[in-house]
Amino acid sequence: TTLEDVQAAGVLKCGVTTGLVGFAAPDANGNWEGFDVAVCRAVAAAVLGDGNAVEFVPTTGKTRFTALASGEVDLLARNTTWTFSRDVDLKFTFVGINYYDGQGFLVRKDLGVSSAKELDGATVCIQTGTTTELNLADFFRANGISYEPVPIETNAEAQQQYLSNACDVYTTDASGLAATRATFEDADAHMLLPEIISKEPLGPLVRHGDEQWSDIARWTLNALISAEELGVTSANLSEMAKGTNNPEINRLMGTEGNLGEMLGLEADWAQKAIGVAGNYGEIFEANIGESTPIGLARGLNAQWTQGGLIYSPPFR
Amino acid sequence: MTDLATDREIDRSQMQVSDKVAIQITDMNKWYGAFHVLRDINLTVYEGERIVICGPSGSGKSTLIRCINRLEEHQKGQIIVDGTELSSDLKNIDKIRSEVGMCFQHFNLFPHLTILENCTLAPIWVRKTPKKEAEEIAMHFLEKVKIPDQANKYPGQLSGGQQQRVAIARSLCMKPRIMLFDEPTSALDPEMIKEVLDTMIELAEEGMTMLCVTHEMGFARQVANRVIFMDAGQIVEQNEPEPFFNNPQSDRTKLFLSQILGH
Amino acid sequence: MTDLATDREIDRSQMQVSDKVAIQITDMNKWYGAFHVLRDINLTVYEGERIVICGPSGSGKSTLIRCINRLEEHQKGQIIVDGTELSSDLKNIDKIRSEVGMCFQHFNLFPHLTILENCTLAPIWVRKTPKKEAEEIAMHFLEKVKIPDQANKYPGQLSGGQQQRVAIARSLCMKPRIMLFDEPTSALDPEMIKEVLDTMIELAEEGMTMLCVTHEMGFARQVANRVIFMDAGQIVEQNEPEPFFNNPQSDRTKLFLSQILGH
Amino acid sequence: MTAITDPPKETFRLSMLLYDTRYRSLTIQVIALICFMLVIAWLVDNAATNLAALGKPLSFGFLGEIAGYDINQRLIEYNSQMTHGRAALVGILNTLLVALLGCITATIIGVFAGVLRLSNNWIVARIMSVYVEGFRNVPVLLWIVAIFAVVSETLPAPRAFRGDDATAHMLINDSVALTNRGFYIPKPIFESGSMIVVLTFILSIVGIVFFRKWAKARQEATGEIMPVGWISLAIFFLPTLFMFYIMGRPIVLEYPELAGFNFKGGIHMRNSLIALWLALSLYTGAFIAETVRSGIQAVSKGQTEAAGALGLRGPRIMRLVVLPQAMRVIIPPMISQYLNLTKNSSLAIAVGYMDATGTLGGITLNQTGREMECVLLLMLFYLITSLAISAVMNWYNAAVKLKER
Amino acid sequence: MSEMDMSYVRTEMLPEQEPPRSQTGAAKWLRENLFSGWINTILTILSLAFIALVLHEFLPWIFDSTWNANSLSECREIAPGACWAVIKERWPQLLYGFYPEELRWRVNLSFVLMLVAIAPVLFTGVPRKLLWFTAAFPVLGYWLLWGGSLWGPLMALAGFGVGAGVYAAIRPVNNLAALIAGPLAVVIWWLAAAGPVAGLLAGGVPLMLEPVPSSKFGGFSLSIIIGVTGIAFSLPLGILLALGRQSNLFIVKAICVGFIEFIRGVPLITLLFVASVLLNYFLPPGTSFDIILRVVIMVTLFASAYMAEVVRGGLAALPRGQYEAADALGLDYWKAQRLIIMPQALKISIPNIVSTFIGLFKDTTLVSIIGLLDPLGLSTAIRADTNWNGIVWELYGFIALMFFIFCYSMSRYSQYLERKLQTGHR
Ligand SMILES: Nc1ncnc2c1ncn2[C@@H]1O[C@H](COP(=O)(O)OP(=O)(O)OP(=O)(O)O)[C@@H](O)[C@H]1O
Ligand SMILES: Nc1ncnc2c1ncn2[C@@H]1O[C@H](COP(=O)(O)OP(=O)(O)OP(=O)(O)O)[C@@H](O)[C@H]1O
Ligand SMILES: [Mg+2]
Ligand SMILES: [Mg+2]
Repeated sequence: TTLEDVQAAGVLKCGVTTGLVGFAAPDANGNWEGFDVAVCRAVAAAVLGDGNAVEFVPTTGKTRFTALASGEVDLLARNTTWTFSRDVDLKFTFVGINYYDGQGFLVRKDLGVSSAKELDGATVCIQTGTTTELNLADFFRANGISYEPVPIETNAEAQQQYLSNACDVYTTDASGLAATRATFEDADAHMLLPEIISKEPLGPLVRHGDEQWSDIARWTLNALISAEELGVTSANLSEMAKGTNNPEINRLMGTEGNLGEMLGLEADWAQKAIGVAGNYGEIFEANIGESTPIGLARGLNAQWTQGGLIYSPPFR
Repeated sequence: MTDLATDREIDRSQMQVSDKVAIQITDMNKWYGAFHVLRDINLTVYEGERIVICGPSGSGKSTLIRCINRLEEHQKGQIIVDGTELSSDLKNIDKIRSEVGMCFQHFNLFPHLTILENCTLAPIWVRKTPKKEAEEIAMHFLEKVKIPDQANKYPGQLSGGQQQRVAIARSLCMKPRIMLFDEPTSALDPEMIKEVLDTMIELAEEGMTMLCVTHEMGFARQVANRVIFMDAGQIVEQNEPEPFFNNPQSDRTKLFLSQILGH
Repeated sequence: MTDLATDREIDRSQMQVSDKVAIQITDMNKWYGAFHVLRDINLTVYEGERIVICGPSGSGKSTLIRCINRLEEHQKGQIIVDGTELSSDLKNIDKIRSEVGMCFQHFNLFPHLTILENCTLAPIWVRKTPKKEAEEIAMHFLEKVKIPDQANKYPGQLSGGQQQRVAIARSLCMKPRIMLFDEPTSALDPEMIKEVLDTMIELAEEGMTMLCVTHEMGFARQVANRVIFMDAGQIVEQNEPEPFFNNPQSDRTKLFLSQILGH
Repeated sequence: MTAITDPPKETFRLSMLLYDTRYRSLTIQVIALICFMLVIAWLVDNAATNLAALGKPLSFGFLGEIAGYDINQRLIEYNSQMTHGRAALVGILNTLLVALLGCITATIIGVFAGVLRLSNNWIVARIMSVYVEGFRNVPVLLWIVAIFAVVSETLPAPRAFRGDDATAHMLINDSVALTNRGFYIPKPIFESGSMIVVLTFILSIVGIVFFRKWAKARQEATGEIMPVGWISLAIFFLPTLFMFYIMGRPIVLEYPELAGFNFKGGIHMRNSLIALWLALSLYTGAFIAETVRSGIQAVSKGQTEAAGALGLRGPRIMRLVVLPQAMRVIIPPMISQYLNLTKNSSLAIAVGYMDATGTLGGITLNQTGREMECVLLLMLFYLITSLAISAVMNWYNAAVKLKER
Repeated sequence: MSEMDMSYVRTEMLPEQEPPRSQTGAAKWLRENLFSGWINTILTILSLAFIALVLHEFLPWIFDSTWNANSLSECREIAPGACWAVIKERWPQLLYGFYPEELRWRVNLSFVLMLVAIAPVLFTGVPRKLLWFTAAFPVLGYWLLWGGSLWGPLMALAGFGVGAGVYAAIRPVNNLAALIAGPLAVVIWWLAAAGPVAGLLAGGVPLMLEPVPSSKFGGFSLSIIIGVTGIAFSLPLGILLALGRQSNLFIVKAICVGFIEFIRGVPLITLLFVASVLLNYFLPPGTSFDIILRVVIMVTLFASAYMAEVVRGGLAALPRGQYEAADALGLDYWKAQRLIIMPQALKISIPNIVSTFIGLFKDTTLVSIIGLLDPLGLSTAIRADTNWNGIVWELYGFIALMFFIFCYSMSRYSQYLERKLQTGHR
């Protein structure tokens, strides 16, 4: 099984992007960092006890599914939209949603546009290899307006095109737009249009057919989310691990019940996962949150208790 | 024609011709595509014979020689060399090639190997002689052709005549029982021709069976015990040198000889 | 030296030298960069003269010849060809070039054109002769050099001697009054040298003014009415062939002749 | 004399398969064929098994499905509701377009650079060496992305043309706009009566052909040489211009105009096309320059001298003697450069030019997940193109082969 | 005419004179090279203006620059020109990828050893014995770069030895059987014996280096690894293809021609697509191997087609007499090829092999399109770092410079070889 393979190899092979600000990028020492990267590390910690036991495999829009299907990677955490056909036709299992996204538009403020519907005749930069082209075509068609698509392979190129004014609008997932905008020298001169033209639930995925493995990935993600909901943070983790009077926390920490065993993992698997970089909220804040240059607000990605959509099934 | 070889006394009695057949060619025919190069060639060569083949350009002399060690394939008839028939059987071909040495007009030495390596290559790889022994043999034959001191040079550093002598030595290293020469001197300057012919005469004296395509009539007179005249793919006339040159029978031979000698 | 041309009777009386000056070179100097190739050359060539220029390699023979039709530029002095002074005036150069024919050591035929086209190219484009007429002229001169039957072949298909004869015919087609030859035979095999020399002798008989750089001393003896010996960029000695060869004055000439004839 | 007996007639033995030259080659070939078939069968079988396991057996049905994405540059009618097949066709045409444009400009650049590199002007020759070495020794992909970046960063955006204090201006009488979204140039609109002008133009071209034939015949007959080039040029322009005014200027130009976000009207050459075109031309041009240089150098100096000695002059020596010979040397490697350029145009994907690799091998592949079919079709397309180009090359080679002894 | 005395003898030789002013010095050089005629003068002035313009644009950018900063915005505050700080921070990554810092000596060492290994191929003066090192280098290099136990690659190499041994052992008995058993033994060894034996030996003498996974490879070292292995392995394959193409066996020839023309007819990028998305389909279900390995396989196939054409050119340059002489001496086909034909043909081909290598090395940048982090791919990744988001020219400039240095020196070398062969051959 995948679990055995991973444990035998002692390393988790995780597919990420070749570089997307805030979500995955190597630093000067070659350490990968980012929001998607954190999911990989959490799963590695849960399975192998070491958040650094990850081999990151950079993939492009074209190669990512093949890499997963062929077993080149065990887990794909590459801001991939959960769609019907990818799930059913391409035979992958999306283990959850770590970011609720939607396709948005980034424009200069001085363009004098306040709605995407006013973009008739505009030149639009798109990052290809995603669902973006389709959404865009549908949107403009539905509104009966014309546009000039400029497809670009990488985010870095697209950003450069947008900044040099080679396109009026840059469209991709709103999270990416915000992240991109945040790094501009004059971020205030740019804005996101209110229209979000699609649902883009992004999440990690694994191959069909190995339920144990998909469960591990799914519940590691859920553990991160639950940890935030339950107030387990990297700061109080060791304390919580000693036992609390909240049985759900205890089950999560593995001090009560045998959830770990059911997954085929050790009892403290979730502890280790959370131990890498903290809970979902902490990861969010550290990589893409408002304190980072990217400065994304939680928005839809707030806990359900805070009015967002982030919601983990109970650990019981 | 140059008569460079005549200043040397040849002891013809030494050159014994036995009555054992070395090469037997029967009704041999060859075509290049639709072009009939050799027609009904019949030729018996006895051991120790020295045969000179001449004839106008394009008459098929080279082709005949090349058929004998299977550089070309014949299509009809039989060639038996030393009791082995030349057929498409690789073993026979190998056997015959190691018994028949060949010298080409352009020497065809291997430019990337030294003279010594040129000579030891075939003994080592075909005869599987130990290297040391092969080198001794090679030096022996290089001495015979009088260039032992060039052994460690490369062919490009030698003159044409020296190269041709190396080529002869290279063939001799395989200890062939028959030597074929295809115009060995025609690419050489007059001075060098003499060197090479001298070497060949020495070989002849030792009783080597030789077939030689050449237009050096002096050489033919001196050493051949049979001269064969070919034209249009056929053997037109053959005879001992004296009667051949002094009293040719066929008109074509007469014409050819008048051109080549009178010129 | 080969003396191939001597088997032909030359009627020297036919070759009339007039007293009209064809080429007048006065105090001409030429440098290649800082290297002084030609020094104070003074030379008068009369119409109908046949001059052979010889001298050791590097003495400036080719350079002199090439200056005469301005393939090289001279830096000092005067060259007057047929009354026209060679200067950087394009018109003069054109005029002189169409009056002076030149044959090179390596023939320099145009390989992409047939023999006939080689010969008609310049008449058509320089002289503006109608094609048909140009072809007739070309055939005339090809007959003169004895290869009319090759007219439709390409240069690559001809032997060296034939190619050089075509080159001569090509120059003649422009009906030059003066012909320059720069070692026309030195790239050829002995048999072919004869063909070319014969052609040149015929030209000489017809009274063409010729300057010829050559080491064919037989040719010089037979047709030249003046032999010029150059060394180190200067004319060291000039004389009629007989006295020149039999009784050279300068030491340098003696040395040169002893080398070239004794060889 | 020993009697020669006939050797016994051979019967077929198994070892003859290996040692008899007649059978040996047959044996080897059969073994090779079997091995080859086995390998192919193994690969095909694996592919079939794998694809079946993934539930997507080989099928080209997806080509008939709705593509759903837009393509900015299209030489034929296309919109997002058309099929993937149509999208692929648009991409293929775009590939051919950039390849054709690239070959033309690369040739021009290459010939210029190659000739200038031989120039006796020291500085010019050096600059050309720098150009040639610089482009030849840096990957073409890097050039493509770099030139794309140059085009979009250095040229003004359309908005810079707007307003009274515009920082950028259109060129040539407000007819051409160079923006970082591409170049906008006027587009001819054919109104009624333009047919006659076009017809005149075609007739002039036919006229030029006939004029040249006539001039040649005349030269052959009388020897007179006419200024064929100038007269041809005149025939090329004058009658058409004349007709154009006679007919009351029936062809008008549609000028690009700033409207909304972009220029409207005219012909829009997108900067992805420009960058790709420029990069491929400059890169391939550097190689062609070398080809041209060595071609010209291959014609020996003696040829020029011989022609000069015959009284021919500069340009004519070039045209009658040097070029015909240099061409034989230049053309074959030049055509293989065209081949390389066509193949390199597949790097369009790096700048978002929607060529065959961008549509068929890009978005279509991503959207449908039909890697096998898409890549196969893509390879097939390039293969056919390459083979067509090499066929032309072989034909040319055979046609100009020098006759030798 | 005879009344005219033409005889003339120079009594003393003229001395060499100084050339006229116009023939020497800088003035002449300038006139001849820059101002000979008005067209030339115009060209010169235009060129000078062009150079001035370029320098005016670029010099300030290059030199009014920053070497010390932690991010692009910091750079921009310090100086308006280039921000070389990114190179200063990231050059190890651009060279080594993510290869662990403390292990980089292994990369350096293997490249030095690689130079030693190719020396006997490129320079004739080097002792021939080094060729053995060249043959062993692939194993050594692999071991140094990827680490792990030396026994694995060593046993893979040993497969050839086993094959040769079996062949030699059976040959005296039956040639046919030996021909079949030899290759079979190699395959069996690789499939069945190599692993366990390697394991056994590793148990005894470990010979371990810390393993480094492929995902750590990147930057120029990745380009060089792909380029060099591509060329090294394509050479034998190319030789076989070239021989096949020359062969008079129809089917063999057809297969080789088909393969060569197919590979040469499609762009490398499509072959890389095959490596990245298709190759797994063609292998038995469940096999999955390293993307770098897959890319190397495709690149090797790609290079081998070009190499085949290069070798074919070398073969064509050999005179027919060499084949005939080899035949006449009784050498069989393979011996003739090995001892006579190939040594000469390959020597003639070296300049073209070097050119092919330059082309291949440049083409390795295409792997960035399928997501490998070669220098160009890394530049994208670096630009995805929040600190360096938006930086373009500095990275491109650095990468271009590195490629230029490498390729230009190789091409100079191949030109040198070409000249040397022209004069030295025969
Ligand atoms: N490979 C070949 N294919 C077709 N025809 C050939 C081939 N080799 C030779 N020939 C022709 O066969 C004829 C005989 O050739 P061969 O070389 O035997 O003549 P030769 O007597 O040796 O002439 P020479 O004295 O010129 O060497 C010639 O007409 C030649 O053109
Ligand atoms: N283009 C050139 N540049 C510089 N020096 C040259 C050039 N051409 C010739 N020379 C030199 O000028 C001198 C005379 O050359 P030239 O070719 O006239 O000699 P030559 O007498 O014809 O010799 P040969 O008998 O070898 O043909 C030689 O020393 C030669 O090296
Ligand atoms: Mg012959
Ligand atoms: Mg000379």
